[in-house]
Amino acid sequence: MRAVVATLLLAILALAGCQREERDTRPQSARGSGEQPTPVTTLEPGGQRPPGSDNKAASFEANAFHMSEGKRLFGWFNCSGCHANGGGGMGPALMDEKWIYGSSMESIHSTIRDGRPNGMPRFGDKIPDDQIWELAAFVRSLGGNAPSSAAPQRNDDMMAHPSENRMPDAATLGKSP
Amino acid sequence: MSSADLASERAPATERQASAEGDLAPEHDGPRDTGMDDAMLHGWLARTWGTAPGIVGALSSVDHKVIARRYLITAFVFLCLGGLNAVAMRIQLSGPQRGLIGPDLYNQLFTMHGVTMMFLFAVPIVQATGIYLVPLMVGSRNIAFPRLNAFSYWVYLSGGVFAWISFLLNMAPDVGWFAYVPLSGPEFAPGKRADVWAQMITYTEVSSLAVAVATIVTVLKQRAPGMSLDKIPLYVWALLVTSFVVVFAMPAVMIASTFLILDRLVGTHIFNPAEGGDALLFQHLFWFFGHPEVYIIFLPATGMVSAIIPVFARRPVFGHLGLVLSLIAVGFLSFGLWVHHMFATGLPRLGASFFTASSMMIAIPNGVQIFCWLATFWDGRPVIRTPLLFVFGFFVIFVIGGLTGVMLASVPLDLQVHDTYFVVAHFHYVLIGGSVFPLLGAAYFWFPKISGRMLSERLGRWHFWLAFIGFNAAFFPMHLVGLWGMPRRVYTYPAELGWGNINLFISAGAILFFLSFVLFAFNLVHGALKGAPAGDNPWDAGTLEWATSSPPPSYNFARIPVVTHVEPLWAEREALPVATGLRVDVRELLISTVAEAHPDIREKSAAPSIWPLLAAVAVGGTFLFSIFTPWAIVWGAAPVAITLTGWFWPKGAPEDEE
Amino acid sequence: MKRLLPMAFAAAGTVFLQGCAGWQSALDPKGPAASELAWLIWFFAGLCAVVWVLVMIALAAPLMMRARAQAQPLAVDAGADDRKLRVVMIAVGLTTAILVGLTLLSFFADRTLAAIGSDAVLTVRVTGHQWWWEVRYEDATPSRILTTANEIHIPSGEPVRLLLTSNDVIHSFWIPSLAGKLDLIPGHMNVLDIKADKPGVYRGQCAEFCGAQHANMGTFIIAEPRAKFDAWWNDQLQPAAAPTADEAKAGEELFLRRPCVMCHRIGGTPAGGTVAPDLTHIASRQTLAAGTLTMSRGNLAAWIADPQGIKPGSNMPVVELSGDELNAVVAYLEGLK
Amino acid sequence: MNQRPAVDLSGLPTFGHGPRSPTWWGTLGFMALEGMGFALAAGAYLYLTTLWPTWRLSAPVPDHWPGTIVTLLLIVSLVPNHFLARSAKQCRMVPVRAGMVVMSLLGLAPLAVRWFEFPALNIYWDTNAYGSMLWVLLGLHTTHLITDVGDTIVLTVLMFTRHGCSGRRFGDVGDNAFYWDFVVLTWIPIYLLIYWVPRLG
Repeated sequence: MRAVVATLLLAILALAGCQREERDTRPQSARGSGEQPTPVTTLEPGGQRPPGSDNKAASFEANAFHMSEGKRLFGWFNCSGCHANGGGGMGPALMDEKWIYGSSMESIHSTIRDGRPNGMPRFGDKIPDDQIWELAAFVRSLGGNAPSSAAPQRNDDMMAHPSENRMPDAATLGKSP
Repeated sequence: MSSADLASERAPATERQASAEGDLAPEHDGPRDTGMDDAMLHGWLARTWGTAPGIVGALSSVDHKVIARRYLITAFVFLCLGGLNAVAMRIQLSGPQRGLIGPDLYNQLFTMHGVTMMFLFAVPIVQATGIYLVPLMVGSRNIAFPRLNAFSYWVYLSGGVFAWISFLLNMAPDVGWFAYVPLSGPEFAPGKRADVWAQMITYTEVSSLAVAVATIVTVLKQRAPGMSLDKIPLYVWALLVTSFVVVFAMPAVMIASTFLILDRLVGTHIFNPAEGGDALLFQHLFWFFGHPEVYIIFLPATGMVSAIIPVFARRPVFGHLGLVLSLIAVGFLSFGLWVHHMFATGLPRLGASFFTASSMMIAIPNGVQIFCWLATFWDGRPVIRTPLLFVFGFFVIFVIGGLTGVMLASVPLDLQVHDTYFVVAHFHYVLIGGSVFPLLGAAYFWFPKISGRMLSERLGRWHFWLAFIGFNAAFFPMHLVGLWGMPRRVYTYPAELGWGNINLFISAGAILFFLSFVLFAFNLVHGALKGAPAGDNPWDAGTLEWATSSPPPSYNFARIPVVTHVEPLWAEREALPVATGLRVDVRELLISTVAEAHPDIREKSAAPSIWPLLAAVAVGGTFLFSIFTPWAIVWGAAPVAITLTGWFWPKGAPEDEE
Repeated sequence: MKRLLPMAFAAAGTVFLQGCAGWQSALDPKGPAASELAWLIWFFAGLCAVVWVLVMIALAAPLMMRARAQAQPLAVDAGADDRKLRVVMIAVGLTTAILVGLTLLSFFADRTLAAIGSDAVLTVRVTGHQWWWEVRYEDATPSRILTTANEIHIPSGEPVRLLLTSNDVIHSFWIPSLAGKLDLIPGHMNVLDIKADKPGVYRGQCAEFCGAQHANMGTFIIAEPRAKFDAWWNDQLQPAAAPTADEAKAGEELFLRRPCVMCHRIGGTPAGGTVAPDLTHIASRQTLAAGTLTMSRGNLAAWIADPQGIKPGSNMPVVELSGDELNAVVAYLEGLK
Repeated sequence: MNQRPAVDLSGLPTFGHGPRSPTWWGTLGFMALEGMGFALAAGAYLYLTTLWPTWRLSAPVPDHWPGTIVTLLLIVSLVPNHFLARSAKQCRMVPVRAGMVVMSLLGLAPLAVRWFEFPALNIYWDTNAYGSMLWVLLGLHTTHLITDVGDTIVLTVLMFTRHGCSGRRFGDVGDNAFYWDFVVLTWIPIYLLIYWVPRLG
């Protein structure tokens, strides 16, 4: 009885736990480090890049630590200057269900790294690759595309919008394209 | 005291008339123990009170001794795990700039060390000792609310397992056992680590609150006839006071951890200064519990000291009343000095000085206790056996801890040593010296009663000296390194600060201390298997637990003893006066009046049941999933309600029906 | 086995001497506050030692007795107990007296400490960050307000007022050889007055657990004669020296083009990041990474190349630079005296 | 060791009411610790109010009517509760059954109104600390309300079964009534904190 409960508990936590709680701060160049040649044109059909860095994307997209780091950098790098806490301003809103270039980690990553037409600058040189992945993971969580058990919680400052871990799950609302 | 005034006449009279006019089922009756010969009596009681065979029987047991044994073993396992944490940390700190353990793991290690030692070892083990001994010492057949007692164990177990599984999954809390916000708050503690802390607290507090209530009621209502307040053994007094402190202190930390998890999970702003909250609120709540917590751990230990000393000093303890009063005084004062943990937060000067005074004041009742114990020895050379050795160790170490505590009470002085290794040294002197050494003494003292066999005296002495020397080698130098500026909770330190050698020395001592527990574990196993038979009363002690066989039968006493002296067995050497007239075919025990312990009611004690375990599973599952979603509380309500109903619904056993 | 104990204290004693000379020791006071406190510590410790010895004597006495404890435990000599009661009463009385004395003592010590900063000449705002210290020198004229990091220069012999706050988690500012510690709490402002009697470098570190790199959050108080201090302030107010050597020029260009610029500020360049230490005069500091490394070309390179190896979990990211690029950046930073 | 009979217990009753019964003391114990929880939550609320010049932090005042109705209902329920306790003490089955039914209903009624209290607070828990504390206090008391009503209903059913007519059950009924008094009593200060303290600042 007790053993059953214990093992059950273990199983549940193991599934949810390990990936969510990992905290490696060194760049993982070993896994495909997203080092792709800068494209000639920044226009991309559907915004889908050829895979190759997906295992890296996977290691970031559901990881609580990386997402909260992304949230910190989102503030530090003043992304809100254009995207106003994800609500949108000069730049598009990140909290709604409209993803011009798709909601996949890869496309958000390349959006930040290479920039996009109509004003999104390219940060490829200015932000280390891992931090771009962290930002991408956080941006996805803004739209409710991250597991709520890993998505960032509220900050200790004025509340702009409900914290990311309380976003309605995009999948259930058919947000993601 | 004559038996005339013990058999109270008035109570039944009114009651019969009440039941006469009320619509009651006719009184059932069954065989009584009056005039029954011992063999037959044993047969009846063993059948009535015994734990059913088989795994289900074992899981359904409500025998306080069975539950207590499980508690003790589990708590000892957690002690070893917490000790291993400490050893790992000491290896990392044994030299400057060691690279064995990174900060991420180290922070989990010291958090788990603190959490395990405080919530999974110290509090449970002192309460467990109480669960085992209090019903025996007050001469009752079982603890009050035995099913609640069983439930508390299962909740405690699930909480501990939960915390340690998280540790294995690299998601153990890494914010310190105090988990200050904002570090443990929503912004700076990503993932579920801090939530694990918050919910683990809830588990363990639920269980210790349940035990506290059961203990209080056992002491107040289930004392043997004649055990008036002035005849209650000091150990029982200590447990009573402790339980009251638990009842009033533990809710504070539950509130704190609930606020924390609300902030993290549903985005409340209780600790968010930008939206009207405040970070210091958490510290106030935490330490309002945190300081009494120290006395929750320490007071039962003083009870053990008060139980061991008279036996080896061969006289009743000196100043019984003074000791009781100082116990109560400490219990009260412990709520008046939580702020001395917060002097460095820059509180108003005057307020701080007030808490200096109150913190100094609590040293007075503790002093009274020390002096009374010392005075007890002055009649002649005491009989030196291992339990007494550990009590001496307690004096040597705890007095140092108490005195450095006086240093910490001073605001300005505290500002230099607060959060340094000086404080680490101080509270290990207080908690290990003040609680673990008495506990070890108690282990040697009561092991014969629990197991029926003696522990090896020779190994015991080796164990004592190993522990004593290891402890002092590990913790005394910490005072110095703290004054030289080494803060707590650092995973490494620069070489040029010159803390290397002394830390190496400390680590060596720590490992020595850990080895002493390995030796102890061996002694326990060896004693349980090969120890010399103990007999009922190997130390010729005076309190009631020694009046029954070792180990005690499931029903504790064939007949309920009648108490005529604070050390009944010393007062009644030829024949122990007993009370007769209880039924033997159902679990009937004696309820007595609060102050005078007049016999009042023959009440049924709850029969074994599997439902407490099921309820614990339901509650535990609810807590577990509530770290992922608040809705878990809603879903969890159903199974919890069902299991609790199943628990209380009568199943036709006479204990439920009559 | 019991022989171990003396050894323990002997060993402790030897390191003790070395400890006292430490530059981060409460027992090696270099300012009025710390001296007051060191005296207080010694006094309390001495008194406690005396009390402890007395208790131990009272405990050991019965062990020396020839008379065995009686076999009949209830045969207690009432007269003896009355005498004991008197002794215990006296002991309790003495305890109370001592405690009252100590309470008053610490109360007055507190008053003395409070008096130190009454005539502070300089106000410095210290803000805690994970895991470094932002230091801002307040001044009436905005142009003289100065922001630096981790190292606090003060004029020796003059009281300085520190305003302590934090903008992430709780930290605690502690320079053992100058004063007791005080917490930096988000949403609160604490005031700590310090004074260094003689010029010198006094080390301290964060004393409230603040996360992964709590262990490597050091800070320094650098006390200098007034003239030297004023000169330092004026130097620090200057914008960064423009690089002359080609390598350094390349370094500056890299600094502004690569991630460095996102977080760090360098006065007189477009680099205006405020979330990480100000590097305008980094080369004039004695240490790197909040007291973790001493300032040197090698350490600069090491820190930039592998910050996560030196301070795992810190917010300084790993930036992929080639060897030449690394050298260039280091050369540039080295020039920022 | 040898024994000599000294006291005869055979004449004692098999159950007692109120302070004579351990269950009553257990209930008291749990009241003590839950009351402590309430007190600390209220303390935290008051602590925060003192930190800010204007408490309520520019939030709209809560609409007190639902709360006031709950308060009145609870106070009214004390009367039948008292009678129930008395007939339980006298072990009279019919009035006890009736009383239990009444108390179940009088427990459900405030619970129903309680549903409208949350929107009446005019603020969400995640707007600011003031809103958080309001929701916490209200939620804390609601959990007690729910548990006690559930307990009452189960006990009511029990009293209509064959298990009903035993002294123990009547004792349980008495303790249940005792606990209801506690639930009502704790509500009064919380009601004032939630609806009237914000009107001061």
